[in-house]
Amino acid sequence: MNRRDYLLRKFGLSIVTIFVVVIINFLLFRVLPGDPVRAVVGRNVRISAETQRALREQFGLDKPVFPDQFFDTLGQWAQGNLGVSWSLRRPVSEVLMSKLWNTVLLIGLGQLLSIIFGVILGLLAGWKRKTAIDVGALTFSLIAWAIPTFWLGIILLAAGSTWFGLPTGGIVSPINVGKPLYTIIPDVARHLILPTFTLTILYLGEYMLIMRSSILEVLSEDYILTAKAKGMSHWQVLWKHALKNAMLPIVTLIALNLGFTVSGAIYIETVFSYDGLGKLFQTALTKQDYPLLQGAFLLLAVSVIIANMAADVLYAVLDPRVKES
Amino acid sequence: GGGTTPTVVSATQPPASGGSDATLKIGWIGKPDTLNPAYAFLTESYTIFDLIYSTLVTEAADGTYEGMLAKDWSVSDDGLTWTYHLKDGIQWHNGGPFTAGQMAWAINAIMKDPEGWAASANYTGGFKEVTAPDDKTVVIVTEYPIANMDYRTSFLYAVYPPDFETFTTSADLQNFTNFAAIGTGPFKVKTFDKDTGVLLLDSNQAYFDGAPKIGGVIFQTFDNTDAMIQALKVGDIDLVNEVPASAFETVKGFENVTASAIDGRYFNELIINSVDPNNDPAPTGNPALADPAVRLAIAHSINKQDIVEVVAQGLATPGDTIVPPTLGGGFWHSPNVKEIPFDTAEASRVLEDAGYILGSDGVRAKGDLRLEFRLQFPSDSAVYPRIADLMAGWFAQAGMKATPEAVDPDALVAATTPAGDYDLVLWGWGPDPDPDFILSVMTTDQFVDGGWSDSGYHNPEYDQLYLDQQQIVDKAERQKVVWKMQEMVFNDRPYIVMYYEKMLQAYRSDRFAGFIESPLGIESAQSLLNVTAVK
Amino acid sequence: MNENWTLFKRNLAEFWKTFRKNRLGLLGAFLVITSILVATFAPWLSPYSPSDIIRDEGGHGLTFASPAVHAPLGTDDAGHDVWSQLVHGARISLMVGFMAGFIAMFVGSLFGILAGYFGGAVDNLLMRITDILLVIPDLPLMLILVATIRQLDLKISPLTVLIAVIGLLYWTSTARLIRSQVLTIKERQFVARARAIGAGHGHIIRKHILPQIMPLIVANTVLILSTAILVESGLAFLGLGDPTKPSWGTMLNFAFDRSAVTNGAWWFYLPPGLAIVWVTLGCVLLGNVLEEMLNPRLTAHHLEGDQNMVTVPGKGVE
Amino acid sequence: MTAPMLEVRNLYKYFPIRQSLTDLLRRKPADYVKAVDGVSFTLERGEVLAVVGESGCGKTTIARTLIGLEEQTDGEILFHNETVGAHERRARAGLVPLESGGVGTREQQVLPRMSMKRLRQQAQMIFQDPYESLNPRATILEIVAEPLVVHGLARGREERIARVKTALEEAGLRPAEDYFLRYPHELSGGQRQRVVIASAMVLQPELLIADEPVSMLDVSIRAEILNLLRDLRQKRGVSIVFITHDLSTVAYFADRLAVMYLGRIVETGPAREVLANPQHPYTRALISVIPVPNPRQRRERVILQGETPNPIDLPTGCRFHPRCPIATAECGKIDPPWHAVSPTHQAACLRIEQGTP
Amino acid sequence: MSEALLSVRNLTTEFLLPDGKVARALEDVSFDVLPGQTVGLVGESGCGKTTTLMSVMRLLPASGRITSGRALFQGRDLLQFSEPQMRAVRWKEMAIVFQGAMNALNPVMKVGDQIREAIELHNLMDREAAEKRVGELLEMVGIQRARRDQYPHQYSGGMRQRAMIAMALACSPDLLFADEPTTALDVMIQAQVLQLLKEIQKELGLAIVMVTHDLGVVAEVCDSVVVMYGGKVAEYGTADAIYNNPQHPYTRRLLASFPDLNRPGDTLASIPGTPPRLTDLPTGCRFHPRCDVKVEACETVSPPMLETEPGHYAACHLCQGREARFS
Ligand SMILES: Nc1ncnc2c1ncn2[C@@H]1O[C@H](COP(=O)(O)OP(=O)(O)OP(=O)(O)O)[C@@H](O)[C@H]1O
Ligand SMILES: Nc1ncnc2c1ncn2[C@@H]1O[C@H](COP(=O)(O)OP(=O)(O)OP(=O)(O)O)[C@@H](O)[C@H]1O
Ligand SMILES: [Mg+2]
Ligand SMILES: [Mg+2]
Repeated sequence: MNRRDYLLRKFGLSIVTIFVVVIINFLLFRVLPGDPVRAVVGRNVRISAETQRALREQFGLDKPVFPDQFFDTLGQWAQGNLGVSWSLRRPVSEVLMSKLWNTVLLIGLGQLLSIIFGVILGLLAGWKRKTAIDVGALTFSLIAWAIPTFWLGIILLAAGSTWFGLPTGGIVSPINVGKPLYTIIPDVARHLILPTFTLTILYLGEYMLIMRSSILEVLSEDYILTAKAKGMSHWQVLWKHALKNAMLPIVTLIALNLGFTVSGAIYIETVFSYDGLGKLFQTALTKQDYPLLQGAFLLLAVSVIIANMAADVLYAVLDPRVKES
Repeated sequence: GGGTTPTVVSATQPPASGGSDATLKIGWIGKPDTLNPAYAFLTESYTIFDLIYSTLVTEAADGTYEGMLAKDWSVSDDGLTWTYHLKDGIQWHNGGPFTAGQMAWAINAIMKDPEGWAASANYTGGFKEVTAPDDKTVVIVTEYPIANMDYRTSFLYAVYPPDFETFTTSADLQNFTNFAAIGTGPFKVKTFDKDTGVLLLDSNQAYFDGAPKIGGVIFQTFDNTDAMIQALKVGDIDLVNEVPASAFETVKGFENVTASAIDGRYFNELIINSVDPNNDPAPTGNPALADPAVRLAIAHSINKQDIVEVVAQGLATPGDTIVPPTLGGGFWHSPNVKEIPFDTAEASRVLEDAGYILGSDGVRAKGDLRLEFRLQFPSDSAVYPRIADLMAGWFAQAGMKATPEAVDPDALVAATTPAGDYDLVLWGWGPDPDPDFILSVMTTDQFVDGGWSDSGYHNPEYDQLYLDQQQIVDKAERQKVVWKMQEMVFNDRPYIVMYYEKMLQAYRSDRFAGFIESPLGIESAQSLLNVTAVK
Repeated sequence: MNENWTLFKRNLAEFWKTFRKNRLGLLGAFLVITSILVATFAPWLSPYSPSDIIRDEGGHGLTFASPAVHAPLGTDDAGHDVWSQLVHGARISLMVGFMAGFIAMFVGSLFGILAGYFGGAVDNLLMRITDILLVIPDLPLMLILVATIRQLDLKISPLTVLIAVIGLLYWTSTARLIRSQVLTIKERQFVARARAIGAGHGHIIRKHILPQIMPLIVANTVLILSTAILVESGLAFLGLGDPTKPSWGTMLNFAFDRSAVTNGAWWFYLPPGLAIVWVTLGCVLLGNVLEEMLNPRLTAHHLEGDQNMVTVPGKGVE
Repeated sequence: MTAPMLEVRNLYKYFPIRQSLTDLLRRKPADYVKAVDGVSFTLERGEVLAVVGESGCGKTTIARTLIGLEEQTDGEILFHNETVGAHERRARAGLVPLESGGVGTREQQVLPRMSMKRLRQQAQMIFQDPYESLNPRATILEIVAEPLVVHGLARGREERIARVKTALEEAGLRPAEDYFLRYPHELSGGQRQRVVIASAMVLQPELLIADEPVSMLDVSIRAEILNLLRDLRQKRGVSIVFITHDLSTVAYFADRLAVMYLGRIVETGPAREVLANPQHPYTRALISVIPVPNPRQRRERVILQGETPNPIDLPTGCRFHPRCPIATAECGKIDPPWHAVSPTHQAACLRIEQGTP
Repeated sequence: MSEALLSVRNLTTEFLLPDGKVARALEDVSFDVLPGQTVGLVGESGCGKTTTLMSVMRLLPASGRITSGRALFQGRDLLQFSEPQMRAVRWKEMAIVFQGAMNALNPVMKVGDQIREAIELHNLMDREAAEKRVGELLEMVGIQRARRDQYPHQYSGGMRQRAMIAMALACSPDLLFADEPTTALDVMIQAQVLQLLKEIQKELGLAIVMVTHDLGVVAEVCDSVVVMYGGKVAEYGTADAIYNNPQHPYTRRLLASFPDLNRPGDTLASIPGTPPRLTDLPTGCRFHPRCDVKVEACETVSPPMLETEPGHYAACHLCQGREARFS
């Protein structure tokens, strides 16, 4: 198996996975016996039985699930048409796009910070094993692991808003909506502090832990001893020989984490009312807005799959040994 | 039929002009999905319509109806012809003159395309013809006497015809979001941001009843009540139109904030399976529930006061009939029902008398009929599980066993109508200002797929009364029927109304004053027209 | 058999001897055991039933009463005793967590062993399934699954749905771990030896594979348990718990929904979270220690100990 | 003449190489690692046959095939004149093209067959690494008793323990009871290898296949184990296939010697004779590089350069010719036939026939 | 022995075990390495061969402590060096080929780069010259220049071992430690590597300390031999003296247990028993529990190192000679 084969296989698997996601996505929402229209309508006095029927027709729910609805939906998805959100009455893709960047901003920032600090801390902790740094970092990451995301969010929210006067939610103060950029940016930054901090704390521990064990493993390898025997100083050894080898597992983890981060984003965005995909997903779920839910799930899953694919490619590029056994 | 011809003269005096630039910032959860009255279903949309559109007649703070576009109106003796005379000097937001012909066009548009105007079509049911004999007069001719004409016309918005003339299909009309709506109301739309939900309204300086005294209104959408309340506390916003009950006490304690709790229209009820055993599909509720004695015992086993105090934190009033006292300023609520006191001993006695013997497991039974019920509630609420808990405790004291169970709302709809697959359900309603709708919920006709009846209550006499009250134009006459119907429901107990919720609102009293507290809400047009900035 | 008992005692004693030295492990065990005890003896530890409403003298419900007003942890938005809820919540949280964890462990081990031991097509199939599950974002999938199953109205209790969904989604990492372990064990000579003797698959799996991976399974189960408890609390927080049987996550859901933060009712939202941390941290510590005992990294790495290496008298200070 | 105890005829073992996707799509024929490529030998009762050769020449594969851990691609293994092997799955092998021209199919056997299970009672294997061939979580008692359990041989616990005890003591672990409840990690390397031998001997097999049984052990312990095996052979008359890459031990131990190169036997004969008078240039090189533990006896060595070609693309002709110091052009073309040096000593080299080895 | 390149004197190294015990892995180890000479370190597994090398290079694992002794390299005591001083010595003056050198190459770095790194680290030459030297070194060990850009996994085991040797020679050290350079290799490859080492030594004149437990290998390449047992030197002398006139019973038995193609047929002598556990060392002579000629003193008195003939030392009560005094 050469590198090309390895990538081909990963690519094939990604395609299959996307297909599975599409099927799950489609089926899950059709096995329901209930009436989604009724769910959207709720106890709304303004919608008569007449109107409900019209809605049902509009959503295509009067047709048989298979093959009509299946192929209709598939065809539409293939064209990038994810349908119209029931609750927001806007095209799903438009809604998703409007929230996507918010989430990318939050997750991107959180991941970036946690990766940087996690890797550095992990490196130090592993290198200075059993010292105060190590024990501290280890304790911290274990606790971070054990804390439920949303609870940490609630606590930071409570603390941050009472003691530091930080905003309790949203992405920008409503007053500043539509204001020029120079007012918005500091405001957005203020809103980002708490959620980003939460996200960073949560993932920092994990990256640190992985980096630590990865660096410990690498530092126990014979080639490190070789490097040391060559007369290299610790920093030289760490920088030239240990870091790259130790980073390899992190690359995969980052990609895998994207999936989990998206999950974490659901909690964090819910707690901080952050207007991103996670929050959107949660609202769509409570409102039973299936087209939106389907679209959001598809987007989340596909982006994670693509991120994974990217990690595989990166891994194959970074590690000359990639050769499946 | 027949009787006096009510004529209401607009009581509002043109106010003195001279407002300020201050903008009132309102925070709310949710946002309008459309500003097109043809196809709007969310209450948020209607809150905005109230501010930007005008109707011929409108509901006043006291629950009566007063003229808005109409200076006065009258109905013919046969109750079939309604004539409205319009006020002077009415202008569209874009400066154009408003004519009776445009109003007639708007109503006709609904009648011609009820599917496209799905949200308004109900209000024109039974209309035969709408005309404008001159620029100042609108005449509506109906097929039969319509009892709640005032209520109906208060939802027929004067939309700007050029915006609505172009649609060829119903779907096109439905998809029109009209976010740059033009109306004749006291406020006009400046901008609406679809993503953030921020809606900016400017005062309409040319408003025919006198311009608002404030510069404009901003609606800001919050996703979370904590953030919203925090924003009120620090003064980022000036008004919250829905304060969660759990935070009301805290809000009340805020400096410079006035919190108001007004009786509202929303009520919560216990639904008792009353589905006809011959229904198709056959209901699967516990048959013991059909026994009036059991229902009485259940009624005795509900401590409404306690629920109000504990679950609703005192921000509600114990309820009795399905027509809340706020409808029509109390006009429609029957004073004749006699509250069943909370008394589990009495409940036990009632059951004992009816032959339900206490078993060793604490559950009463009569033959095969065991008093053991599912007590279901929609899972998306934090209130019902607590009520269910309380209730199960009281029931147990009377020898009845209720098992609380959270059910997805969607599944609950499916389980109730028309399957009848439930025993007891906790749920709530937010009725319209007119009693017609909430009375319709109890009719046999509505127990069909997509209908509103969930109790399965079926009473031919009630059904007939319902049809009758629809056509009694005389309010006093109609009141009698409406009272009678409430009493029937109260006594037959398909629903046991637990409490009427209060509307909880709050505003910064250091910034604005003059809000009118009424069931319409302090953010209603009437209220905002009265608001002034505090210097 | 007598020998087996002796052996068991000896192994246990040996295990205890190593375990005892590990303070973090002891702490973990303490945290886990106390929470299990609390859950077991919940009715005896709580002065009220979780649905009892605490009232003042006038019979009015005490809502959001601080611990100063109502000991020991105050009341929630409906006047329930928070402490009693917490103690009873332990039962639900631990039950869901443990059951889901065990399901995950069972499925994961089964998949791992089958895939690793038989290899080939079996391996391929099982691992592709695992790979696919691994990349589908878990929380959204779970939310959708739970919500959908609930709506199916299959008359299964919400907690069962939760258990099943968590258990059936969180086995992937276990499966991979076990599989890779089985793969190496399978290649070890004592397995080849057993085959050469003529032992069948069943015998080999039972006698040679399982005893090797059992400690790993145990360590992994403990870790999975903590994940399951965390996931349960998360789902419950998002409103997918059973409000009639509140777990810690459900309590937090109520707290958040009913403005505990705005009301400053820290006694309502802090304790359930701390309880979750208590258990999960216990599991993590325990799991980590077990894992460490499995493959001890006794040897320090190559960059350690330079300063202390030479202690020859007369050596100058650097 | 009675049949030899073990006879191997034309044994082939090819391992298919996992093809890459692209190759698969291009329908490129599958490649094989030709680990054993036409090996034949016999073993008499009580005889020790040493198989030597460099790493990767296929020694272990032969052992594994003999004991049924691998299924041969072609060829026959006869044990007391009965064929053994996993006949049931033989059909699958029919597609493998053999280096020798044919395809790996087997005609219907006329000889009686022996079940794998029976074979495994009579033939036992000793593995190279005593640290690895004992289950670290089983006690010595369990380990040694395992063959009895698997074959359901010992009736009752008493008998089982008795047989384990005998086997352990025979392997030099006395008193056996001391070892019953110990775990492998509580034993030294030499003791472990003794346990391995005991568990192999507990069924009292006729054939032992020992794959480098001492190469992992320290020199000082090596001798103990070799001596133990020698004793067993003398006392019990077991036959041994002794696989090693260390020619120096062969001289002590083996009756006959087979030298392997790249999946083939290139020279075979009585051990002493072959060591004293090696014919094949590979055997010579191999013997010459054996270090002699005496600085006074440093000798001329024939050090073959390069490494063994990979067994996927075998060289044409004599497979040793690319590294052979005396190869001629012909060697690259003709696959050398056997040349009898003496009635019992054969070598496969063209140059011997030409008389100038 | 002032002309010695490396003089190890009374080297004692201990390991702190996780359970708090101390394992004395080396005790009083002394020997000399003369320039251009090959010294063999032999002994059973665990007798301290690797530890000796690592102690001299000061590359012990964290639990290791050098508690006494000297390691005079060109007259300077390495054990008194500071870590930066030590770094300057490593590889430039003494290089090492590790036991199991297969894994001693960084898997994600090209082989050529790893060799060049050593040269550049010690600022020996500019990049271009270093690059040229890498090519030369590879060729010297029989690897084509072109393969400098390959990664270790693309090399075979023997090639990796040779690449390690090339790397060790990169800075032209005076002393090369080779820790079992051939153990993991096939007989033929082993012969190739040994031949290579011999050639290189001839060419470059460096001294080699070769660790192995294969007596044959030692006899093949070494000038003098140190036989170690349980962390102590049992016998030390020229190769010829050790093989043909062994003094210590352990050496004798070791030699007897080694199969010799030239003496087939004898039963192999084995050394019963096991090497001592470092945490639980026997009193007296460490070999006495396994010794078949022991006398009473062996059990109580640790035998001193005796010089039985000039340059031949043995630590045994049964030997004759004057007590050795290393300068
Ligand atoms: N299961 C397998 N799949 C593929 N190739 C194999 C397999 N087993 C062995 N081989 C290959 O077959 C050849 C012969 O291997 P074998 O283990 O029999 O050699 P050996 O002579 O025992 O070597 P060593 O002395 O190193 O033990 C080698 O090239 C090896 O890589
Ligand atoms: N890091 C360590 N911690 C504790 N003990 C150690 C450590 N490294 C080595 N030892 C012990 O020190 C002794 C000497 O080990 P060393 O590695 O020097 O032996 P060796 O002669 O090189 O053996 P081999 O031939 O197996 O390589 C051994 O008993 C070993 O168990
Ligand atoms: Mg082998
Ligand atoms: Mg060593």
